[in-house]
Amino acid sequence: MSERKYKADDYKSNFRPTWCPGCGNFAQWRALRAALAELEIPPEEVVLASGIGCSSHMPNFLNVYGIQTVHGRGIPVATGVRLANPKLTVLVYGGDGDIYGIGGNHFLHACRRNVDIITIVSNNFIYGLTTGQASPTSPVGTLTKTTPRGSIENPLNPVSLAISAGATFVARGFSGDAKHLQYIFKEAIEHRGFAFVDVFSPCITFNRNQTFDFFRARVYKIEETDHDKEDFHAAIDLANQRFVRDQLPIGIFYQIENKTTYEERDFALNQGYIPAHDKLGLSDEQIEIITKEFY
Amino acid sequence: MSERKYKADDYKSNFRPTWCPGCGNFAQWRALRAALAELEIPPEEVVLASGIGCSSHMPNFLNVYGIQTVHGRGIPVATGVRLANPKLTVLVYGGDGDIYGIGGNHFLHACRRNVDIITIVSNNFIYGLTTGQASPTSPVGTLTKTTPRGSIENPLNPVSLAISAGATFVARGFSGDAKHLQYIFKEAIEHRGFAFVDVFSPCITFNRNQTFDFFRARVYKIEETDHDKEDFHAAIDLANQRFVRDQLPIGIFYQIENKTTYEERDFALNQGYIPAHDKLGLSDEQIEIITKEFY
Amino acid sequence: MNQDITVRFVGSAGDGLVSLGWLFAKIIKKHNLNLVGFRSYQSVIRGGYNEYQLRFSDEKVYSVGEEADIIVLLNKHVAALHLPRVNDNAKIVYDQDYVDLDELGYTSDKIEKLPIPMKELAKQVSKLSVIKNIIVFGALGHILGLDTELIKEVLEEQFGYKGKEVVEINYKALDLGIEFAKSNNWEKVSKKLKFEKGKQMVITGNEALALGLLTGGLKYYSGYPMTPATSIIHYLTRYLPKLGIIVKQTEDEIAAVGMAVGASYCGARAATGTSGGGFALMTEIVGMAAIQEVPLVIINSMRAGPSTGMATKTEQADLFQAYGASQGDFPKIIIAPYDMEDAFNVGVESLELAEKYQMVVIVLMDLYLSEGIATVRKLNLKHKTKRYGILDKVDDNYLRYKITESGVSPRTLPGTPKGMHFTGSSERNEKGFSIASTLAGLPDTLPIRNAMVEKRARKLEQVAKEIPEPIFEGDKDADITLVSWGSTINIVREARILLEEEGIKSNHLHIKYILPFQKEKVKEILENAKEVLIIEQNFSGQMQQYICMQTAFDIKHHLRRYDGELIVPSQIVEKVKEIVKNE
Amino acid sequence: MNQDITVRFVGSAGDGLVSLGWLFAKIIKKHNLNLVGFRSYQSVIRGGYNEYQLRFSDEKVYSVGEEADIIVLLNKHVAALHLPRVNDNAKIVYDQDYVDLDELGYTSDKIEKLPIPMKELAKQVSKLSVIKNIIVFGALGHILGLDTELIKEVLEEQFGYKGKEVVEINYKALDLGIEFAKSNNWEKVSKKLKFEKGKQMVITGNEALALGLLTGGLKYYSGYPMTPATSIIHYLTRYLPKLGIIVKQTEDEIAAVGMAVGASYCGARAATGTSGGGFALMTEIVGMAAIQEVPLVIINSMRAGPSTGMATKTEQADLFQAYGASQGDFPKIIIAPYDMEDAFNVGVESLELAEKYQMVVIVLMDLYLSEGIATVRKLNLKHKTKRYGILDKVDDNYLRYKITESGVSPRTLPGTPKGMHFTGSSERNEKGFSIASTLAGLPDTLPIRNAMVEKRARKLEQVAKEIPEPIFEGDKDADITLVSWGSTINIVREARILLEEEGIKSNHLHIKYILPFQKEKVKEILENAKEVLIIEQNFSGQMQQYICMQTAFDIKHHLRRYDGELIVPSQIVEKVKEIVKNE
Ligand SMILES: Cc1ncc(C[n+]2csc(CCOP(=O)(O)OP(=O)(O)O)c2C)c(N)n1
Ligand SMILES: Cc1ncc(C[n+]2csc(CCOP(=O)(O)OP(=O)(O)O)c2C)c(N)n1
Ligand code: SF4
Ligand code: SF4
Ligand SMILES: [Mg+2]
Ligand SMILES: [Mg+2]
Repeated sequence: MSERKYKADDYKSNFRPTWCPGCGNFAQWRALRAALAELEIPPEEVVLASGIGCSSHMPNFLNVYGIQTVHGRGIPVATGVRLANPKLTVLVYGGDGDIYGIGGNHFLHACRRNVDIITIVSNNFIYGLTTGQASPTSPVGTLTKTTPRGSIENPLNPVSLAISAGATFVARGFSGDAKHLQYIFKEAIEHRGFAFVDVFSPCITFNRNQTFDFFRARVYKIEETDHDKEDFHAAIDLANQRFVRDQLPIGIFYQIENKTTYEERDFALNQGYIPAHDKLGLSDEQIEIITKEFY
Repeated sequence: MSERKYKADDYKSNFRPTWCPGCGNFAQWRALRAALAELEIPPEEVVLASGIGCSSHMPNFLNVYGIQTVHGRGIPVATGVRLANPKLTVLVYGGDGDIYGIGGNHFLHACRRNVDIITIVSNNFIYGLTTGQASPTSPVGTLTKTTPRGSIENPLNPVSLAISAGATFVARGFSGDAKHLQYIFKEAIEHRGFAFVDVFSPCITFNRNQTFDFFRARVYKIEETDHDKEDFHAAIDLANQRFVRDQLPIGIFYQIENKTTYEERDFALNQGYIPAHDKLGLSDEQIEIITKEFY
Repeated sequence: MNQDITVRFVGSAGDGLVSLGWLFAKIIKKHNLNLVGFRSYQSVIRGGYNEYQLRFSDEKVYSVGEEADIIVLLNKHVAALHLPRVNDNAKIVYDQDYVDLDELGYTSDKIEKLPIPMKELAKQVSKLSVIKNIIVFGALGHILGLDTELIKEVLEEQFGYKGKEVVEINYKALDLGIEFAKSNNWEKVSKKLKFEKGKQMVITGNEALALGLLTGGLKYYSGYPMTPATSIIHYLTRYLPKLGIIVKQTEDEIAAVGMAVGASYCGARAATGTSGGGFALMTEIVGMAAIQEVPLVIINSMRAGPSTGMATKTEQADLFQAYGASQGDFPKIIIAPYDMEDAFNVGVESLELAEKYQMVVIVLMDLYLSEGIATVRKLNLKHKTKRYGILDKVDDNYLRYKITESGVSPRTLPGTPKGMHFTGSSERNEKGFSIASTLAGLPDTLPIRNAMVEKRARKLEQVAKEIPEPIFEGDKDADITLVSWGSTINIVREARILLEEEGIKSNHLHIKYILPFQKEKVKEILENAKEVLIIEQNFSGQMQQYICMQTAFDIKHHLRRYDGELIVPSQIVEKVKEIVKNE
Repeated sequence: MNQDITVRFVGSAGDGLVSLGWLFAKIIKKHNLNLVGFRSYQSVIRGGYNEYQLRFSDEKVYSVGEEADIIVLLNKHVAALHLPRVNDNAKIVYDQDYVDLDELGYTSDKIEKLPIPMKELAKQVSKLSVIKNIIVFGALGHILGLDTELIKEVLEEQFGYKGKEVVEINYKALDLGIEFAKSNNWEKVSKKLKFEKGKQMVITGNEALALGLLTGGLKYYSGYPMTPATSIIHYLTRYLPKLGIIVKQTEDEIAAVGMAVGASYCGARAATGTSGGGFALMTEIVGMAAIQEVPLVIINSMRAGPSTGMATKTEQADLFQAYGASQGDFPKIIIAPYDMEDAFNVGVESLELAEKYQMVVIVLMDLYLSEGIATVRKLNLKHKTKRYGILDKVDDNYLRYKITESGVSPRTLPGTPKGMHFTGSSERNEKGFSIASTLAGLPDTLPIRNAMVEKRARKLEQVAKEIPEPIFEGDKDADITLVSWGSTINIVREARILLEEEGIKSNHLHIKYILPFQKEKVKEILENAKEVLIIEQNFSGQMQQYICMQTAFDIKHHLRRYDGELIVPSQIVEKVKEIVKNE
């Protein structure tokens, strides 16, 4: 193999991760950098937007253009970035509270909108940064600080939801398998259109249930089955299997390439405009066209 | 048949509907009143919460406890009403912009929460009250004031979404068939748990595509097929058929009765407390229990 | 104004009042007259009661006027409701086949009834009932002494794209109207306006603002529909492919402002627009953009509140919502444009200030300004804007959040090699790294925090140096100083002319820049005033409170209107007379 | 205060500082001493640098103190960082097996080093390393002269539920600590406190507020976690089944406030709580509840901004966010509690005022008050609240939004026969029907709109009559008037004692009710003052601006701190001396 242009460490910032030692986020941090290096994407062409949460600290620790927004708003900000400059690789990183809780509406609409961004959710089934409350993925009965007698809400199934909402790439990873995670991230980045990856990412401080051991005992790889990832109905079925038997598929549930992206449909972007850098102001011709109705 | 306790007109307020003559909302107005009368629910025990939009004007025209909130927030307000007094019949009424657009997050979480409220969406595939912009259900290519060259976003499929998100009753009606609508509303109200009804409801002023004629040519009734509404996968498949062939099922897509409701799980409500009316303040015993940790 | 004419069309939603008013405005402007117009409508899609009032003159026109010279009643329902609004000397144009004025109580002998069977006449030329409006234009043209050829030119311009036949039908309708008025000896209005063929624009405040934004380099606009801001996105979308910019309707206002921040961070000049309810939802991100130091323009067009309030009515009651938008202490810019030309200028300026100072600019429009129409003669659409503070190349010492004297730090856009940095919503050091986690509260960190707060605050001081002094018109030693903000400027100006006629000398302080605020200058003006009257479209006197906060000057007199309708010059005159008399 | 002792524990997240501080506080309070404590921490889950400082006395304690009598260093990392904070005369307790103080630069001979092998000793009794904290308590107990039996009583109360064995281990650890201190001749602290067995509470501000809400009839609380408001929902949830109320964690803050409105509309006294970012999202619904006239209590506990800012640090910079919350003009109540007892009282009062006046009440807490701990002796938990303004029966003339003199209208709850009505977010008539659609702008409608605006505003005037005068302490003719709001009250009180000692006479105006505001009284106090100094935890002087707005009194001097740390009494003393000297 020829020498790579970038090493994983080229994407690492000088700020040391502040996560608890052993936190699942570390594996994602490594896998993401490795995937970027593998794809040879220059660090300056990567934008990573996050929300608020332990997981959302991610861009602090990366040597890319990192933007941390407010809780739940990584997706809209990333969408704006990408539409302003579709030459960039634009990622969103957030937590299960961040993206499925307060950010749920943006998630839903991003799935149908099909802007070419990659959304990665560090799903630890808990609110980490606020020291342990129930999250939208916490199973019924989970003991947390806001559910000391067990959560009484049915959890969301983000994978099933994303497929239903129209996402064109839907996958799941596990922080206990960084190599596999790297493969998924790479596929997600290469995908044309909105890509979504839910990552089982244990919070070793506040979650005693969804631990590394818990997942290790249950995950299996979709690639090793005969699942057809282009089959919508099969994907939905697979996503909902975890209600049926106690096994958790990881890998790519669904991916279709035949849907045009938002960028391909947009009237400016598909003409090659780049809003971030185009000339400012109006040309004489434009002035004439847009003021005609006032005369 | 014995005399009914209430007539449909008992649920009608003195404020005449301000909708455009011919608007699809009229049929829902009638069907809802008829369903309430049929179920003999006293008007004072009905609360209807809405958002903002043409459709959301509904509670103005009903002689029940009506509360119009702000755009997209009917569901949380209704949830609060119901949890404060589970003896009431609590409905949410809104538009496709209201509940799938700005209110999407509440819709998502209401589906999984399974509080026993009924959410009816007057889906006219357009923003009516703001005089005709694209809505989350507008098909690609729709010409509106914000998409004068055709909408470029893939529409949401609310039925598929609701099933994926965990709703226990998911149905669709059509304003061109008020009798059928009445049947669905009745079933929805009688359902134990969160019930959701999407209603094809033509906007005769701003929507030239999803007209009464358009739907009349396409709808067929699920009850007249061999669809098993308790089968999750069959329901999802049926919900997604409209992408396959140009036919639109109306009726009940999905209904399960074996899921406990939020109220049944809540630690106060399942003991019979009624927050709206219980005695105020703390008993001596309560004081002792809750202050112990401070001594 | 020596001579001006006010025409009021009264109809229902569905009577085509918007296009009727617009077309009439175009006819007037074609005669090189000046015009102001406003449609007063309701939050219903069909039916209801609406007015479109237009006032025009060969001199400057200030308000839409109070008394109408001509009132056109478009249906029976509104005719009945309109009676209390009818003034003496009005000519009432109506369709006698459908409206019986006597029965409705229009019995005053101070009014002149001008029946015209508009529908019947319309049928003679077309099956389309809207053609009756052109019949009316013909009749009005006759009594106003307008030039038939100029009217026809307008009709040609408007309907030409529909084909020659349609234009001909319109011509015929026009002629029928003129003929009818002539043959029924309709008397001409007594006021005489000088006119000639003219070429100025007629435009709404929102459109002028949008044109300003485009001229100021707008590349990204996101919004969620909300009256009275919606027409901005409608206008921008109309010309999308030719503009090469992104205009995005989003799932909600939070996404709208979030996307604008993303686009702006990336280098695209970006704005979003809404009204108070949507603005409330945006406020969290106002503070975010501010601490991130990402340029951002937010338009809040105020309407009558609170909450959904009266969505189609005007008010100026979101001042403190804008001032207090988002938690914590940080600088923002707040500008309230006052007329079409100014809205255009603010459109340009807001984007430039936002980029130059990496700040949030809130543009406070109000419904009257957003939706009102007026003729304008000079919008500098060829203004050449330039980029501010963006580095193409950086060295290893690059600090995105460098503490500088001006408070503005160097900035790189994504894509720039070596320019990578972290932009967060937490407090930071000069590199951008968060000081809210492992560095928080450490003795070394406290000065960094202070320096960042102060650096951001310094930017506002810089802006203060750059903005012009408050608008102050009239003699220093007037009997009274009138204070206003936003769209009421011209209503106050008209009142001053009327006061002058009554021998009362007034001057006029108008606040356009709310933040930064020209404290000293305003204080000086107020302290030198004999009496001060502040005029606002709200209940609690928000600008009055705000001025007191900024200057410790407690304005004594106020005129406030909060029923959703426009303040009229005569209200001001009356109030001033009361004050001056009581002295 | 004659005698008081300050102990500071310094450790990392993960050192169990919260429970350590809490337990130590319980030991102190068991001796019937008064105590104030505050944990200064960072937004990280493990590691980092945190302090827990506690100050106690047999008299009233005001601030958490500046200089520590005893500093306990819990690990090497924090020991290194703590050095600049070490004061003369401090006793430094540390584990010599892990921390080498000399190497870290603790070389001053004005400090006393008290090495204790806490980990080693802990191993003698348990495998759990946290037991080292009890060892430390033993040693501290010895030098503080505490009563071993009382300490053991506390340990029994705390660990009893874990079984006798655990309690015994703790006893042993305690004895080991005492023994070690004794046998190493640790000198007792020179200050002597009188103590006896006592029974008061030690509580955080949030818990006191929550207790107040429950006492005030809280039946529904919804929230989305956000520091520093989260502990309210944690506390309430803990006792759910016994309380018979609903506590709901929602998908976001919009849902939280929306559900609270729904529950309250239905009759359940309801509240929600958050911090600035979440409050921003709630603001749209603030205006909604206000026009609907649904009672609503919103707690905003302020932290250092802007935006995510420094989430674990204190600030008082959301005043205008609260004042300007939501578009349009409408009345709201804003109250800023100042200590634990007051937080309790405000908890009761806010729910009562909300229901009585059908208004929105915003409770402005701040992080120091929310998370600080203190001993309290009298919370009136037996207060009997009653229902206000709810009709069980109505006749056919019932008008939900009747125009009344007080502004408060009769109200029925869902379920009440004949009480059906429409509650909207648009402007309305007395029946509740919207006047924003077919009635908008009609001549008959304008007075209804005005009447509704005025009716709502009158409610605030009623509230103004009911609230007490501002807190004013000290002699009228003092050399200087100190002004404060929120949690700084006791810091200012302590400063006044220190000033008194230096011969400077001061008095103290404290603002608790922000809206309605006691204009006249505040103005009078300020105008009578020789000098005025306002003390705030923010950059721009929000209360100073606000007071100027309300009274046109421009306060001359200010002391502002905005690095996220607490203002300390000595800062105030210094500032006052500067002012008084310069006179
Ligand atoms: C508007 C708003 N609400 C609440 C918060 C407080 N908050 C910070 S992080 C967080 C949740 C964290 O959970 P998650 O998103 O799952 O991330 P994790 O820490 O588990 O990685 C919350 C509620 C906030 N910062 N902003
Ligand atoms: C926060 C907020 N944003 C925007 C609006 C403006 N608005 C009113 S109704 C509406 C959409 C109406 O569409 P839909 O919900 O589909 O209802 P319809 O009128 O079609 O029945 C919008 C955007 C608002 N009232 N509040
Ligand atoms: S609290 Fe949990 S999610 Fe947060 S850093 Fe620690 S282990 Fe990771
Ligand atoms: S605009 Fe459309 S949705 Fe609204 S009332 Fe008219 S027909 Fe109905
Ligand atoms: Mg999480
Ligand atoms: Mg709609």
